[in-house]
Amino acid sequence: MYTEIVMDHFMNPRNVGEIENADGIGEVGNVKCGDIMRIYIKVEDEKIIDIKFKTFGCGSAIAASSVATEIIMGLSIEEALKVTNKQVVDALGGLPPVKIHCSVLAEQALKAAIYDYATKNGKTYAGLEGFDPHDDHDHHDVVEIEF
Amino acid sequence: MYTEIVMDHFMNPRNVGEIENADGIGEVGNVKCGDIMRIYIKVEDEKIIDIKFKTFGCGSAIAASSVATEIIMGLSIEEALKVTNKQVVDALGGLPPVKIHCSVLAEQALKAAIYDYATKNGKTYAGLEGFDPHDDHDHHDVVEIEF
Amino acid sequence: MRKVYLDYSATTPVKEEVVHEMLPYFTEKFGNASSIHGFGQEAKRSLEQARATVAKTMHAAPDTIYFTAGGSESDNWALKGVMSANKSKGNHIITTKIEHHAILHTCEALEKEGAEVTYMEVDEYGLVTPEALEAAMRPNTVLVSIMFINNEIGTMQPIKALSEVAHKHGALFHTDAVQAYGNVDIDVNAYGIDLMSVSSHKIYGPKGVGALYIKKGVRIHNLIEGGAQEKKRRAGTENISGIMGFAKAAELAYANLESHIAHLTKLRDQLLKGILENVDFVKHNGHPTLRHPGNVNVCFEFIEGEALLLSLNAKGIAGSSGSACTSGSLDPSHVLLAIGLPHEIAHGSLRLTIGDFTTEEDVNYTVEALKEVVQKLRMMSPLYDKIRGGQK
Amino acid sequence: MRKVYLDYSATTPVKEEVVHEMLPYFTEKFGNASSIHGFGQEAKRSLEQARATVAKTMHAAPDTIYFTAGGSESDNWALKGVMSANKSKGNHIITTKIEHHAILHTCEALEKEGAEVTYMEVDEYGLVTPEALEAAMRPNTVLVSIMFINNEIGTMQPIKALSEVAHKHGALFHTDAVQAYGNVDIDVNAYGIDLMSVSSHKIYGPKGVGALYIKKGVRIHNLIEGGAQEKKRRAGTENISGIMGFAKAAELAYANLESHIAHLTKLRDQLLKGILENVDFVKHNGHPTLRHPGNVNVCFEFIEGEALLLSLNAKGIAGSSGSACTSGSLDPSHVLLAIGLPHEIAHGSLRLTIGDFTTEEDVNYTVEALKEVVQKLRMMSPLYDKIRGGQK
Ligand SMILES: Cc1ncc(COP(=O)(O)O)c(C=O)c1O
Ligand SMILES: Cc1ncc(COP(=O)(O)O)c(C=O)c1O
Repeated sequence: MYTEIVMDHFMNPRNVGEIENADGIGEVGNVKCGDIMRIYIKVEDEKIIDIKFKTFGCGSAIAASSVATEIIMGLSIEEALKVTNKQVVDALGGLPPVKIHCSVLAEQALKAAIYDYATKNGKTYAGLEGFDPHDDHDHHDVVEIEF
Repeated sequence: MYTEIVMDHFMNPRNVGEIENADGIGEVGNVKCGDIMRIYIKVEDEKIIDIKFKTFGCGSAIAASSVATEIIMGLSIEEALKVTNKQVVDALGGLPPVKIHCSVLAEQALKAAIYDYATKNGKTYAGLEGFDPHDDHDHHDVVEIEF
Repeated sequence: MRKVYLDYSATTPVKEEVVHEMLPYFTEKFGNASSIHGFGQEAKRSLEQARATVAKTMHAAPDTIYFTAGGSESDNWALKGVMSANKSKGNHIITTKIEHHAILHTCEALEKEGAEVTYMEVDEYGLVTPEALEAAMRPNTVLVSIMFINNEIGTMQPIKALSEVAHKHGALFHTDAVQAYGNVDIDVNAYGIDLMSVSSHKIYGPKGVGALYIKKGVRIHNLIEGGAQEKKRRAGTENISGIMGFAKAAELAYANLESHIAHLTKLRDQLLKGILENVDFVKHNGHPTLRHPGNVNVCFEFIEGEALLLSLNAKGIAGSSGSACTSGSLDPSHVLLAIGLPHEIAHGSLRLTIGDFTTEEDVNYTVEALKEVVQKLRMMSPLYDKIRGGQK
Repeated sequence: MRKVYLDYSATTPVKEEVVHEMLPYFTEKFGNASSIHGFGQEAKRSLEQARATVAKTMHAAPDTIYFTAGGSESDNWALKGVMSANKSKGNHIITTKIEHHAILHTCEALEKEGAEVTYMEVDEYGLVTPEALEAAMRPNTVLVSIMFINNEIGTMQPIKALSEVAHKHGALFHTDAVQAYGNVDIDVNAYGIDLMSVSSHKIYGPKGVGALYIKKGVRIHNLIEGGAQEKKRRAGTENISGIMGFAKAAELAYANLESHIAHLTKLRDQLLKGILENVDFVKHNGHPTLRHPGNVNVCFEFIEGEALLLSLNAKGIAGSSGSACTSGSLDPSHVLLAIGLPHEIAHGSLRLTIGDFTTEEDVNYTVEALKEVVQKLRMMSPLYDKIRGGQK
């Protein structure tokens, strides 16, 4: 069902936890759908110098969170905003069709964290255009299509 | 499927063959239905002193013919006319439901032979009342019911 | 690594005696039971013995047992066949919200063809009451289909009382007994059952075989048309090896029913006790006493079931979340929602089902493992820290 | 007594390699392929390998293969499923008078629900011509279902030419290839097949398993609803041991197809020659060359088929008369009537089918036995003495 990479990230998730006094916190998903992802970022000089996550969800949701934090760690905000769910899927060596939404969720959680950071610091990023952190049902369309 | 008695009569049929100058010959059934039974009788003093058969048909048709000749051999005509298909079935230790019509056929073939004898000799028997040797489809109703 | 299989409600291993019974039917006694030669008649005799054996385990007559390819086919046949053959009586079916998908999806297919279906609510334990059924009955109700034991939460229904209500209104009563058969002594007549679905692979028999009990006189159309097998009601060359295995499994189940139930009940209670004593924020699902002897269904708050299963699997423990058939689905179990659990709790469900080969060590090992993995997952959960932090 | 099995078209013994392949799936790798734990995933992997194997033997993609419980289910599903899903296109099916009952009785059931069915005539060899099909096509024809090889007389149809006619008129083409699969190299794309039924127990695999090939894009409804197995198209816990056995049998059949055909053809021709040279008043049925490599179908005049079978059986020889499924019936085979045989001749039919385990000695023994029993039965027959006596 899952690749070895997924299982490795699920069993040994990287960057799990919280960041005290984080610069941005994003939370997406909802309990009804069975997955909630929360991402904390620490930003310095427009660079994400630390990132942590907490996830309620299935194996691939946890693995996607973990691998996403690995990808993002150390990127500039502009670069981070260019990370797509496809990169997350690829980094995991693939996900089953019904689980693609987990990668979308990871992308959204990161954007929500940056959005939080941007809002708190009065910044705007082109990569955030059209992004609404409360629109957390988006990923379900993806699922229905992939089924 | 068949009892041992049926198989014995099928494999070693009694009284198979023809009687030259028979006193009565009866043939019932038709090729369309897949079974034809012909019975020859030799009569002396209103007694069936010899009986032989030829049958085109399935295993139980042959066995029924064989056992019927055994039952009838030596009976008086009046007695022979009282022989029923049930006696044939019982003597065979039973027949599968779809094969009951074979026993009916044996009863009819005997009656047809006696009818032939009666016609040739200007005799009438109470046991032949209502019997029509050409009405050889009778047994099919039985089958349909038994199915 | 230790391997602990606690998913006997999903499927069981085939018992050695059962495999042994099947083997000659592959290579020697392989005849087509419809053939009139020796090979065929030998198969036919075995087939009818198997039918008699299975019938006995239900206190039924042999000619009421029709072999099928499993529980799903039996369920489909019962519902579609009865509704199609009784159109003059009506087009209304009553079932429950907690049926297996083999019933629910069949009902949906029937609805598309014009049938009216009432999906009855259940209480917090998953029980249907005779009173509620009484209220749901209509003059055009043809069939009531209520499962004997629920596959997820293990709740057992008051079948006799329910079938009486159905009969009072002139409707037929079908029960999906796939989970009950082999775990309860079922007397079809005493329970007032008109049709009953069972499956071999839940009772240590091979997969791909099952049966539908059809009481004499029940009007039903065929699902699978063709040759004259099964008294012209279910076509297809008889799966003689499978059927022999099924019959052997049924025979063993029936002969050892008491000790089987005792063994399962003991370990089940031990497992539940172990979980409740060692893990907090746990909810036990299903009826406390009217339940499958081997079923433990619990929800662990703040974590999600699949993650739990994978974590247990990494420790060699096989369990399930929701029913096996719906895994991969994103929705939480329809059964858990029907007993009134909120989505977030329903998502954290775990079904562990005990079987004949389960040991006390398996249970202890599982409790220890659960303690650990639940804690690990909770530490990752954004829901759990809210609770701990007194937030929200 | 010598045992000679010449009924391979009714069913085959399971090959040792196949049983060997199946065994671990009963007791060790017994998981439910829908479970996410190790036991389940192991079964799932095997299942998908089996699917790929079976697909390869039809030159098809794995995701076009749906496992079923056998040929009859596949036939029922193909016809009922396609007709139900394509009502907007029409309600007309075309089939032939010589189909297996799994097709014919399904068509009758569909007729009861309003479908129009054309049962095409065949010629004296059992062939359907593309011209006749062309003439039967209507604008509302949804499906053409024509069997690849007839189970009784062994005639093989010009499938490619027939599917082209169906497609020209926008209809789907289904073939019941239960007798052809494993005896002909079938490339579903080259033959233009949209749906194809196959069965495991005709190719030395276990009974109770089969498959339906469904070309991508074909609209079809489910026959068996329930769990999400087989991409939600065929519910029921996967019969993993059966499927593994089926796949192994398919693999062996495909790998050894040439030598299999050569072996069967040689013995078949020898058997037929022996019969024709040793017995008079015999009619050979089916096409002289376009036929199943192992099928000999002959009618012995003046005697009846069941009596012949029983007599042969007493000598240890297993054959069949008509198809296995209809034995016990009083009517002669619908196939023999369709090729124009009069009833009395059709009643005297015998089908002997050669298989991989048949030997030359079996064939010689059978010819000798036939000589004897045909003569014995003819001596009892009131039809034969009319011929001999020059009467009538
Ligand atoms: C041509 C044909 N179609 C369908 C079937 C039915 O297959 P099964 O017995 O696997 O259901 C058979 C064999 O019985 C057959 O020969
Ligand atoms: C209650 C219930 N009904 C029906 C089924 C379906 O049975 P099968 O897998 O034999 O088709 C199952 C098991 O999967 C079940 O638990």
